[in-house]
Amino acid sequence: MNAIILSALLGVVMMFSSILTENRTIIRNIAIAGLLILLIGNLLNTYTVYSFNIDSHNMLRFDKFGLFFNSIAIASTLLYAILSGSDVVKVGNYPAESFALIFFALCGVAILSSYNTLLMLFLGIEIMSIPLYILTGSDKKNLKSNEASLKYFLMGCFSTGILLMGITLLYGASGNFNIESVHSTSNAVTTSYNYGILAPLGLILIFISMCFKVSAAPFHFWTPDVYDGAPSVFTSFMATIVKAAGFIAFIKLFSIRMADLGPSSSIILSTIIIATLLVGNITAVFQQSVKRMLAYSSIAQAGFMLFALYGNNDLSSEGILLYSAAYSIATIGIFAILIKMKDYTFDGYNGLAKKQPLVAAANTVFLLSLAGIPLTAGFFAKYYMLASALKSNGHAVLWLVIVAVLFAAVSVYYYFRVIQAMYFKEGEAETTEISSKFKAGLVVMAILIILIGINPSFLLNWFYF
Amino acid sequence: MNKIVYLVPLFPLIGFLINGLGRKSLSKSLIGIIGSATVLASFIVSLVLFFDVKAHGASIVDYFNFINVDSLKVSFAFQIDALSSLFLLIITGVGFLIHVYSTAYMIDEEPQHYGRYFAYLNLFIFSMLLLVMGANYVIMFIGWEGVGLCSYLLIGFWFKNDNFNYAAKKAFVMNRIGDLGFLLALFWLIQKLGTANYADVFAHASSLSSFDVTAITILLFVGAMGKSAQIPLYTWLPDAMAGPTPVSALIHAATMVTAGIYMIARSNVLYSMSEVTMNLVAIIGLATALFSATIALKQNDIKKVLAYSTVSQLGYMFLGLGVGAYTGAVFHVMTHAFFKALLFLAAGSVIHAMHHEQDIRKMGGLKKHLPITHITFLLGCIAISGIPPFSGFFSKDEILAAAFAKNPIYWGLGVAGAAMTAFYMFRLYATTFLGTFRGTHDQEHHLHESPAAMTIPLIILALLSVIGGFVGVPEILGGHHELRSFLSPVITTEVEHHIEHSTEYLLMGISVAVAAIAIIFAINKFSKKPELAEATGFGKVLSNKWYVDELYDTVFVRTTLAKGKFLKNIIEKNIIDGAVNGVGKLVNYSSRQLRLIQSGLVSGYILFMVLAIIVVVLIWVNDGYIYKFFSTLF
Amino acid sequence: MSATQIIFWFLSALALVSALMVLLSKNPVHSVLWLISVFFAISGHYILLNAQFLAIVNLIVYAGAIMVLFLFVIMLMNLNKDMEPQKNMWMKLAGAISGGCLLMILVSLVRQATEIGGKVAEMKTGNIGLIGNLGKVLFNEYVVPFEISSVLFLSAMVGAIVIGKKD
Amino acid sequence: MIPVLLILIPLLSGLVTFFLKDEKAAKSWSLLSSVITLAVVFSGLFIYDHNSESNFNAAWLPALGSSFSLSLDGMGKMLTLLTAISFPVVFASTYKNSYKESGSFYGLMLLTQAGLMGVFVAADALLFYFFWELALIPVYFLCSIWGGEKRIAVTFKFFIYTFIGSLLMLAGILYLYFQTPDHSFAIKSLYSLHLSVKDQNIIFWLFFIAFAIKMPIFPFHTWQPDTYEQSPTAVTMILSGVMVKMGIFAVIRWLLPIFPDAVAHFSTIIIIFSIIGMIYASLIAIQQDDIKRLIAYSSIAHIGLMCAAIFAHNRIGLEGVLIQMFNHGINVIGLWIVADVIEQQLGTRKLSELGGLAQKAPVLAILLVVMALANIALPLTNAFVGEFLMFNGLFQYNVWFAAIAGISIILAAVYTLNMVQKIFYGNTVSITANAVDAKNNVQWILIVLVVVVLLLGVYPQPLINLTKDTVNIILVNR
Amino acid sequence: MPIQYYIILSLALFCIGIVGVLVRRNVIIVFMCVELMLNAVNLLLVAFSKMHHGIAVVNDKATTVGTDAQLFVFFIMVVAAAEVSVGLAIIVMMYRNTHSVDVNFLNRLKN
Repeated sequence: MNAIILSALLGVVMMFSSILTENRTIIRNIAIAGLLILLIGNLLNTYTVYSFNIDSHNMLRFDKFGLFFNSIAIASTLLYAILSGSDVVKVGNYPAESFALIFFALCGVAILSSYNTLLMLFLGIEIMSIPLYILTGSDKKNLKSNEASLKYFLMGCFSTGILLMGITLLYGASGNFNIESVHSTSNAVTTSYNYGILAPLGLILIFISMCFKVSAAPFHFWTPDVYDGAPSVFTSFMATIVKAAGFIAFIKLFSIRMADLGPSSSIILSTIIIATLLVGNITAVFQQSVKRMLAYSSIAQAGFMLFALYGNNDLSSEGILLYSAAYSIATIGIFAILIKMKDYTFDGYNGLAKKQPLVAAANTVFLLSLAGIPLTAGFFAKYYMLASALKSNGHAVLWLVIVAVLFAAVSVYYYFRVIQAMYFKEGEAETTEISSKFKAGLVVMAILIILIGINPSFLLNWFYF
Repeated sequence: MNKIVYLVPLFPLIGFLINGLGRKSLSKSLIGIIGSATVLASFIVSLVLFFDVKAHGASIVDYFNFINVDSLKVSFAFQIDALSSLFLLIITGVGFLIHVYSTAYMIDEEPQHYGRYFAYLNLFIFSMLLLVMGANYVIMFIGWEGVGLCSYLLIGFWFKNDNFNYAAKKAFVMNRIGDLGFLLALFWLIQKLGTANYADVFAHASSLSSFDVTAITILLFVGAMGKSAQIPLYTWLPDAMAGPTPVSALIHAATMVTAGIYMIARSNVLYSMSEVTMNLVAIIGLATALFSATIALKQNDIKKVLAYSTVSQLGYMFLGLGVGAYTGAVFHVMTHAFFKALLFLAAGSVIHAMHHEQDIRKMGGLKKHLPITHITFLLGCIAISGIPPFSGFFSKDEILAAAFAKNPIYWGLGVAGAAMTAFYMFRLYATTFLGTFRGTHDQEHHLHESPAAMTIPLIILALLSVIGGFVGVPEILGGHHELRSFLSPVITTEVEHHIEHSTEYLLMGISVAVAAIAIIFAINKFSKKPELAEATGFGKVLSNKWYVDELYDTVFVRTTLAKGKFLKNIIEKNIIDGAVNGVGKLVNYSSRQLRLIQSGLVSGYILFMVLAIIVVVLIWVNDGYIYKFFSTLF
Repeated sequence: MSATQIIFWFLSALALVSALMVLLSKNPVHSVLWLISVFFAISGHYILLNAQFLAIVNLIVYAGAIMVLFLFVIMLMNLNKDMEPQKNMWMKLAGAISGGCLLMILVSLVRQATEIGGKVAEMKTGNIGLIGNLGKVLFNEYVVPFEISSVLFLSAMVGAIVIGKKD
Repeated sequence: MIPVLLILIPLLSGLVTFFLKDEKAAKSWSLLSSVITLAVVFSGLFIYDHNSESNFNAAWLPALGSSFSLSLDGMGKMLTLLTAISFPVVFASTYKNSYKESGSFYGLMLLTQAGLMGVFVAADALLFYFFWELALIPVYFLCSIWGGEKRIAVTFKFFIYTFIGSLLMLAGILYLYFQTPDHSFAIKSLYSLHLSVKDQNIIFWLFFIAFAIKMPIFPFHTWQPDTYEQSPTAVTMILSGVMVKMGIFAVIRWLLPIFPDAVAHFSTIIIIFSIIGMIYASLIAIQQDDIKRLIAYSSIAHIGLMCAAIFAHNRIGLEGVLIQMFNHGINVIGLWIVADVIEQQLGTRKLSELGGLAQKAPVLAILLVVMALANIALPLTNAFVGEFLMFNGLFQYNVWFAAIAGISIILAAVYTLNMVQKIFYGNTVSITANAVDAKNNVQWILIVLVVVVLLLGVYPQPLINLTKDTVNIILVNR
Repeated sequence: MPIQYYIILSLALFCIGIVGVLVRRNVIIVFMCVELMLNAVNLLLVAFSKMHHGIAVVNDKATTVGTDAQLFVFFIMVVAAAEVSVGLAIIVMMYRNTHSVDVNFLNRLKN
């Protein structure tokens, strides 16, 4: 509860701070301080200190998993604010409002990590999404930003409609909005129709809408355009924290309800996983802009994260946390560097290693992590995903794992194009000014990634603490 | 006596190391002395061993485990018995003479190349000694490849000349083809008997099936074909004449090329068990003898004639082996070593005198300029022609008699070959030494007899060529054939042929008479009017060696190269690498196509979503049949 | 056929026809008006189902506020003409067909759904739709989502300002 | 403790090297470090040759069932010895070469060494996978930064190719992990697995493709010639001398004992492919004009034989493979050193542009000839024993396979002698007219290698004894 | 009325909304069609609410079953209102920049 209330309050504080000051640095610092408070509040909540004791009538349930994810999301946002905060306040004329919207979105994230009824799921998604529509369009003079915002908004509303229809059908079948399945103790599943028709149909629609939110193919179409069109700082936020929150919501619901779909659930899921991996990885190969490549790569990463649904065991819940952390840190880092680049194409990175060796090295670590190379956090993230799938399904899922690793190899292709540009090609990579604080931040993040990569329990021990 | 066995190969090895490492610092004379002395030392030790064997019989000296894996134990061991001690004497004895000869022959070389030459020569002696001393097939194989290497190095000694290099490479590669056969035979033995030691192999040979024996012996024979230049692997030997002449004498006449005979004689136990192989060996040997003799008829290079003669004589030896006359073959190895080394060295003396001119059409009348060379060469020619009582007569006769006993046709063809041998040898002799000098004035002016270092070995070898045959005088001529009794512990499966004495006399008479007629004919024909024009008609086919080289070039060399080119340019580049790159291109292509779906139109996106919803619902409606289908796939 | 049924069928037909007309009208203003007609039909259904609170809210919020906002924007943009550029025929066809297919599949599935076979919706009775009952529940059990939706409004407000304000 | 040192010394000194700006310092430091590693290996072989010293176990990821456990058996000792020898040899023989940003170059080299050592000592599948990748990534950077003209594309192909393989292996490792009763990656648990035949037949390929790409065997080899050609020679030496052994090592350590049925089931097909590769690579080698490519194809042919002999799956063949791994490493490094000397001095690697070098560089000529002879497995060079045993093993498996594979020893003679002839024999040409003999450091290194070649050729038994225990484990586990 | 009728009615409205989103190019009308979809959902929710209430009320006169669905409808309306305010702001912004309300007019982001 701390996180939800604090983030809403801090959003209001940010709104007011715009009245009090026009100085963007101060606004940024207020935001960072706010995030710090938020993080502390959430950590306190994790270790049973409730600042706000409100009976939500079982609409929200705060478990360790959700709270821990919250911490990851808030900490990631904190890192994001530290690294890219100065860029956030440069976008548009409303620096404080941008941060306010980020706080509101975080409120949605917190709801999504703790919802216990479909109503809260719906509200959480909306609270998270609406600020994003706005942030996407916040570069008002930029037609790309306009376009992205419009597309995001229209498709987002459409998927909300699908979600609501799903919820309604589910309600029609069960008479309540609880996420727990009333059938969860029933006998062995033999046909898909065991649970009637309305409930599975509703679940399918919810499933599709969630797929849309986490940009799983073929519901991913908004992702490249929106990520590309949105101001880069906000793409960074959307592609990491928001996306991870979408996954948490997805998993929270479907780790319980997936079985209600009957035996076809795994074929539906694997179809979607393969489609996502295919679209994400293959399309990323031909991109010329690093930003757009990252958009497609985020689709590809979503394909891996979907494995958590397949596994649905302790490994998958640990894994999705690890994945969120690894993916968020790496992507925030890459975007932070991207924002500093004058030219977003691959060629724009040519020769960066000569001009900014430290930045290039950190960027390499982030890219290696995204590619899932051992000794980086990304490796264990992918490892957990595949392991969780293998653990519960064994033999039948092996082919899916093989397909996944082959696509992981494809992903190396486009991630390493950036490395090649930085290290092996001659060129004058132009950047805006890079402060030493920024570099220090990058180094810290790179070290974090390597630490998790050497020993993931570094992160996961917190989970069990 | 066992304690000194290791000295035999050790001396040449030391010589190799000293000459090899010190070739830049040592003086030429020192190099020559070291090179020759080490071989002489080996010879002396060999003599001691020889008499020891004669007195006390064979012995095996085991030094260390060379390879010891599981049940396979190959030890580095030497076996000194009658056969090997005889070969030791031939190798070190003839080898020593040739070393001495070389000190003079190669004197014009730069010091470091001079040193290199002697190092190679010593290394060769070392390898050859390993070959014959080894107590198992593996050690024999080590020597076997070692002599091949030295042959390669020495043929290509003058490495500035690319033709010589090609000849060297050809020799090595052809030998390797044979070596593969040897190796396979070796594996076969090891698989069946679990050992490669002669003693064990022969002791357990009877446990081998007849198929195994045939396979093993044929494969071994393939090895012998390569090393001893038998059809079809003979073409390297004439080309090997690119090396310095003493090398031709030592390696390509007296010692290395007889390794095949040594091997088969050594394995006589196995060979005698397979009639098929014996016949094959005889037929190949005979064919080689005749075939190369025909080629020798029309060659104009003094060394080429001798080379083909060597091939032909080796064919005789295999004929002898094939008909079971192992002793005869070994006997012929010995006598051949004497007279062929002599002939080569004498030829070398001629070439030396002629300033490296080798074409006999530009010689003639050398009799008066090179008296010692002339006499010794003549003696060699008589010996090879098989005129009694020269050494060649006894050895060749023994083979022919055995061939007759086996099959009179073998004998008939053998005699025809002998006639050709006599003919081309005396064609060579007459063209070179008789008549008038046909070279340039400059050459004539410089004609001179070779120095003593060259003539003394000639004389010694001539002596041996003359008397060498008396160790194997057959009983019908009143001898005891001491060689046979000496070798009998090793060659246990000698075929005893029983021919009427009268028949045998008749056979001898015929072969001698045929040879004599050929000699007289040749001298008459060529001493006055040597054949100077290019051959025409069938003669051209012969002088072009039946076009075998061309045939091989087309059939094997070019196709191999073409295959390589094909594989490199077509298969590798387009198919295999093409497939690998094709996957990359496919990904790239599908990337370009797939991104077109991302049309930028919201309604298009939503249409895809709606279709996907329909598909997902349909999959669900399908009640998991698709799932079941996939799960049965694995 | 009882009066309830007659009203039901009438309202349903009205809703469907009006919805179709939303699509088919070329003039955006007409579309808005047809949509308002749909909302009225739906509100009628609510009344039929005795959900009076929702019926009123629907009229006030949707027909009253939201649609007026729409109308306002259309007028602002001066779009009350047939000015929509012609869309690709194929796209229209594909859209109609796929929408139809989806409807067909969903309806056929629903018709097979045995778990709701024979169940009926209570008409005209039941008091849960009354404002008093709803209010009690809303401010007791549903106070958390209620408060949380204020965050939604806040952010929508901020958004409308950030986006809509002319710089 | 020995295996830990073997990884730590190069790892830490490699990290230090990154910060050495001075070229001389970087060189000397890395040479020193590699010599120390060599000394540690020797001490492990001769002084601290106890079980307790060659095994190490520490907790790493207990939750995942993986531990940081290392162990040195005979094969591991031999290959760590090879690795430890290779690096000082490479550093010393290329001491005179200069690299831009040499600190990074040597740092990455040492990291590679750490990775290689790790691969050879890892006794835990996940750890093995880690080191497997750790060895790959520095090489990727080494080749891409310091390589030839087409380095980026070529190295990238190499990287992706091997990476696909290792990812498949990862999937296989994971699958095996869930099959173990105690959910563990430890090699012991994997060895005691009794997989169903169906499982084996699938997972076998996941592992084998990874190893086949690494070795590489036909038809997975096309990355290799390009990569060898484009990499800086120092890296090529490591790649072909040590890195390809990773593949063979892994087949022996991780494939044979775990999938006995699949090995029996697929051995024929794999041997056939290996043999096709041998002949194929040999024929192509004959046609090569570039020294590096020639050696690369020659290496493919040799590796093909090793692979075939492994799958012949008998003691003699396996023993042959084990000692040949070492011998091939030594020999091929020797060949590369000569190739590097020629390229550094004359600026070309084209055989058609060379000739007559023996007159100018007699010492180099002799040393190369010895190396070349070892390459064609002449008796009394080290390679003979290995090839003899391998062909023997193959022969025991199938006569015809051995006979056909044997053709490659003829072809090997053709291309190797061709190379020797075209470089050294004949008359000098304009490029070689002013050539001089190899520098002292190269000469001495080569002499050392030649001595090793001959010593092991005459007395190979120490290597055989060293690896005997491994063969026992591999064959008994069946 | 049988619940099936309501389901089919609202599914029909829902799908008409979807078709509208697909076939219209005027972004305002597209948006209106989305609203139509939401209303279809609302109708169905209310119908289900009454269905469940009707079932429960047989046993317990004072049951509040079904209230939650009606409140859900309320929240949907709340959210829809918020969405409309943001959505129309975005549309107005786009119109200001491009003077077009064609949903496909802005098409720079693709491929």
